[in-house]
Amino acid sequence: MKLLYFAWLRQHIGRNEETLDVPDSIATVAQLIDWLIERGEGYRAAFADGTRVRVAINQHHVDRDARVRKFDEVAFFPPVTGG
Amino acid sequence: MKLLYFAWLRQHIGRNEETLDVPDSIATVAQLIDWLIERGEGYRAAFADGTRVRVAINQHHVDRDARVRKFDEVAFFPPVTGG
Amino acid sequence: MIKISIQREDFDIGREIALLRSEHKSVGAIVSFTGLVRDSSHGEPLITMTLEHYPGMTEREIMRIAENAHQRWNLDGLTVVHRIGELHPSEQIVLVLAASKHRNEAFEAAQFLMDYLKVRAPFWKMEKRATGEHWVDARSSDSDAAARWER
Amino acid sequence: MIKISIQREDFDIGREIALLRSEHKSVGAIVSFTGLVRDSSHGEPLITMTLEHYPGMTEREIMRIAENAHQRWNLDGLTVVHRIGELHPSEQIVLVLAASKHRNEAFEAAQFLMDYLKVRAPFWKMEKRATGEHWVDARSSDSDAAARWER
Repeated sequence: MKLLYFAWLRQHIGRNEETLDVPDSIATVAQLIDWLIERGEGYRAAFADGTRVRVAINQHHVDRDARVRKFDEVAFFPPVTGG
Repeated sequence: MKLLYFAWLRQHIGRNEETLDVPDSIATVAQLIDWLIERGEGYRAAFADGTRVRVAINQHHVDRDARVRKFDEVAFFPPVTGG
Repeated sequence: MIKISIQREDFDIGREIALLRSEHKSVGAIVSFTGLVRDSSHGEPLITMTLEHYPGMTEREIMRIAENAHQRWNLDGLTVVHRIGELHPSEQIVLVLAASKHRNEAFEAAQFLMDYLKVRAPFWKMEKRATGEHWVDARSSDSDAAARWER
Repeated sequence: MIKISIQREDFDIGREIALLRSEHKSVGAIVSFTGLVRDSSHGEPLITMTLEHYPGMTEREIMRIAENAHQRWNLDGLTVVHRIGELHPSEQIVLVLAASKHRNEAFEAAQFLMDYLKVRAPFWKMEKRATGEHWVDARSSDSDAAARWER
């Protein structure tokens, strides 16, 4: 699974993208976040306040209960502030 | 009294402005229009459909019951169509 | 900062925005409206559109609208440029600029200015088409647009 | 005609309007929104503002908003130019143009585009001030502005 991080999530995690082998048991965005948090301090800091994290799958905004699949591009970012 | 005419009122009356000695008995815009209509065919045509004529006194929009005075500038014109 | 110009010459939106911004450094949002001469009217090609106005009253009436907008919204600048004389299809007729710290105030002020300019500012349009010269009729939809600000 | 450009370079509103008009002869009304970098934030002078985005998704998300606007209003053209990278106070950030035969449709479409761009398009602003670097927080007033179109 290709994972992207933007803004302060990128800074906490220390990279803007990575490709990870995510276990088959991870079916939803919520489960993916819980699994990532176990990977270390940077992830824990990035996802500490879950209400401030938005998610996109294959470049579409999604909710926490959206399904994730092996070859998806999943992006994590703060609420957007363009314009 | 200085009278100004714009757009098709100007075309009917054949001039864009004139200064007229208006009798003291003419106290309101409505009376002024009735008095002008007596002055000839062009005026009659210009004011034939009173609902299509707007009036300004000293460059302020006014209604038919506004008072007119000897040294006022009174303008007659169709509903405006700028912009 | 209110700028009102009634002119025969064309205008340049980039230059007008630069002028407006030069007077106020902290502008966050600028909304513009540009009105253009269409290429047809009543199903006929338009040859020319001639704009007549009431000099003096035009500027005063637009100033009254602009001051009213300044009272309603927190604005950093307002510009109104309106052309007169003979114009051809696709030429620019009118430009309104509203600058504010917040985008909604700029949007509302620009829309308010156009809505009132349409029903208050003494301009009259005459169209020349193949069938002759025709004065443009005022539209009731314009009166309705202005009236909604009085609610 | 929808044009979307995410770019580091500055833009020229006069040129963007000319491009939009070159594709459609009978445009009657053009509304623009220009967003600018302010000179202060949280009571401190702003040194720079850096815009990060999600390449690919940004363009797609703005296209979805623009197509939605085309369905709601009768439009002759839409342009969105958004800058990324490091910007300084008073530099231009974003330009939206909406062209239509009728002014209210152009006004509403431009406002709709900005309201949704603010809450949907994946851009993030980081401010550099004397006290350091700060990510800009999303504002609930922006969510409210977008939500009113769903009523």
